[in-house]
Amino acid sequence: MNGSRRKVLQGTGVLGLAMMAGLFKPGSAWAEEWNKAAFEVKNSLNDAVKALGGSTATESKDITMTSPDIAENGAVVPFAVASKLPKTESIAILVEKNPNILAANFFIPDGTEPWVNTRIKMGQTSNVIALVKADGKYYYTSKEVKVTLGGCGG
Amino acid sequence: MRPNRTIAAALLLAAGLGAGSPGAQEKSKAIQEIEKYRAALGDDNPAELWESRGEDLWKAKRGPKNASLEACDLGLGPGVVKGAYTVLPKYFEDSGKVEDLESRLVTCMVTLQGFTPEQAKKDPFGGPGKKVPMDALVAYVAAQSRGMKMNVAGTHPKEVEAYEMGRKIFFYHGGPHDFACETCHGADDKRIRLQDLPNLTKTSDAQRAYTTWPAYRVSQGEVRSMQWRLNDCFRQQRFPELEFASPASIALTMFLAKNANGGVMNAPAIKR
Amino acid sequence: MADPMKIRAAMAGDKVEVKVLMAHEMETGQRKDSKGAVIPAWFIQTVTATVNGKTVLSAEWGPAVSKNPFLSFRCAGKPGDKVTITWVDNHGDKRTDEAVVAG
Amino acid sequence: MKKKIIVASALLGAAVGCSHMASYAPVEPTNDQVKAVLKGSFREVGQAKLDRIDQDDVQRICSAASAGKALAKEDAERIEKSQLAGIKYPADGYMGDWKAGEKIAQQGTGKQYSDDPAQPAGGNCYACHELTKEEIAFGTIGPSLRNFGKVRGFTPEVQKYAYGKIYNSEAYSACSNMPRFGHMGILTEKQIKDVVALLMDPQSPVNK
Repeated sequence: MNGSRRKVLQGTGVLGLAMMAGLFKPGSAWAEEWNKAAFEVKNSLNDAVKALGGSTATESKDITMTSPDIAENGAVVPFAVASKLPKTESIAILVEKNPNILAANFFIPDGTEPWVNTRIKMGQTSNVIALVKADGKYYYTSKEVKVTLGGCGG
Repeated sequence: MRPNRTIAAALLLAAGLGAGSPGAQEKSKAIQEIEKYRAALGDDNPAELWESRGEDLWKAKRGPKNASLEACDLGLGPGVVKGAYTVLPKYFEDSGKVEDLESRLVTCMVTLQGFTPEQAKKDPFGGPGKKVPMDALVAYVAAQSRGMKMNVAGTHPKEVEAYEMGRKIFFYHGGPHDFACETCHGADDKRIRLQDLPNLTKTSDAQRAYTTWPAYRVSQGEVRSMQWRLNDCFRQQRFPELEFASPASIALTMFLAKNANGGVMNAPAIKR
Repeated sequence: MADPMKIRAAMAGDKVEVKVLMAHEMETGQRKDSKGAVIPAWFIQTVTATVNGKTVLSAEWGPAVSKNPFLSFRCAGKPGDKVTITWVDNHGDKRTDEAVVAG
Repeated sequence: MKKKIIVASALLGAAVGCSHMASYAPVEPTNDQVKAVLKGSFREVGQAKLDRIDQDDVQRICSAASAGKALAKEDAERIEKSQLAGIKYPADGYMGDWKAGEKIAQQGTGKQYSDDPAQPAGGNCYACHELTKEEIAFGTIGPSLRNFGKVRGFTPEVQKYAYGKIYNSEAYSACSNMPRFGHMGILTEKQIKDVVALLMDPQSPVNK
């Protein structure tokens, strides 16, 4: 663990070097454009799919979303999503009752496993959707995650 | 580590040995899911970000004397960080006081780096958009005791005095709610909402609790020290504000730390 | 300036498993301060991961990703390869860090 | 329990005749000494003034009891009698609105220095008690109150008991962990009636 942990370099230095080496061209190849419209969708899965460039999404058993059914705190809810759909291109996580439904969207190039593990905020108990784009079409699975209250003063 | 008791309870229920109450099955399910939640957070602990910032701060030349903290004696001799958290709080000849890690860091910031005590104690806890040195230093120092056993001496007369004072504070009821530390932490197998409450008068629970602080609190997105833990317990006890590095805070820490002797440090942990 | 990321990269079977912890507030823009004023949104918007210069993952995030984000994924690679992670937030701040795939 | 350990180590010191150990023998600080250290270690913030460290008889006796001195029977009786005598019952019945009571039972804020004193305090019942089937995030410091009225009967006597217990738990069980919600002015008369209704209304989810 320590081996790789300690090999962290100062950010600007690396970025500067990388830029000089022509590895990164800001705003183009190295960073995706941020899809503002998709992140502004309120709470409709369909609207989110449209904002991402699709038409509709079909429920699929080839997507698995791993998370606890009950979160001890909504500020950090762990999710792992895996897709068995051929030609998986992207994996998104959506929380229906958050102010904006889309939480995160991951783009999976060839050679990378169609699996991501991350942590999401949930304002309250909600349906959570894993949305996968595979071979140009959208598929999803969903589950309810309960968010509980805690503590003695809150 | 943490789940043993609840998992055992869940297994009993699963085997049909549990109580017949209709709520029992749901209860165990809720707790099992909370255990899954805790397990999913696992070892990927943002406290590492504090640890590395703390290491940089420990070595950085700061303050009016432009000195680092590397010569600070945390109880095992100047500059010894490894294992230091396991022997604190401790009586220090140079200051003539019993000090926990945080108050000892204040002493070193004053003596080595030339800060005033007020400067060294200012902003002891971070918050949204506010990074403070103390949290990071505490995370770094505590992490260097990971895997080591708590070993607080508590034999010097001042240490004995602090322990006895801490013990009485633990049982001191006051405020509009009549709460003492003991109200929540004096009996076995209790929960507040869904959070397990360690019985801090019992060795195994005291060890389990003490050895997981400091901790990254996911509810706050911050690494919290034992000083913060006590400060916020008293807030919820409806007491006035416990002052950072105050005699009562150090006495109580002495009581809790010594009761945890033999427990294996696993901090900074990650918690709700 | 933003603190460095913590990046761990190690072989998991024939893939490289990458785990990243990033230091960022991920402020939602929904919260109010003690005086009732809205705290402006401040969050990482894009993340890019490369191995030896080739993109292995990219992501777009909203403010619903947790504070001090954690991300894990599995990509092609071998021990000694250089993993580089870059994030850019809505203020235009950037951070890039590297790690070498452990054997 | 701790008390026993301390006594044992003191005895050991004496038996071995180890003089320096005897000189380090722990001396339990007096309540006044503890109070002085606390007063010097806390600062007033918002509504939480330093007088919150001053103890009434109940708090003083119960602190000594929880620290190892067994609660004397006379003390327990004296506490229960004096506290019972101080309960002020409402003139117009014990029952309020269970829906308002449920909100009070859920709310954990109130009386902390971080709370706005202009806002009503909560009862935070769920922190310690199971109440309704729907709320799974309940604590276990106090007993389950599921089906409180159904089990005990929906009678005025039980309503009165519930009101009194919430108003001043010490009147029924000296050194109880439960706050004295009415006596200490945490909840208003109306709020306590709402919580009584949560426990005692046949339509309340507590009794469903």
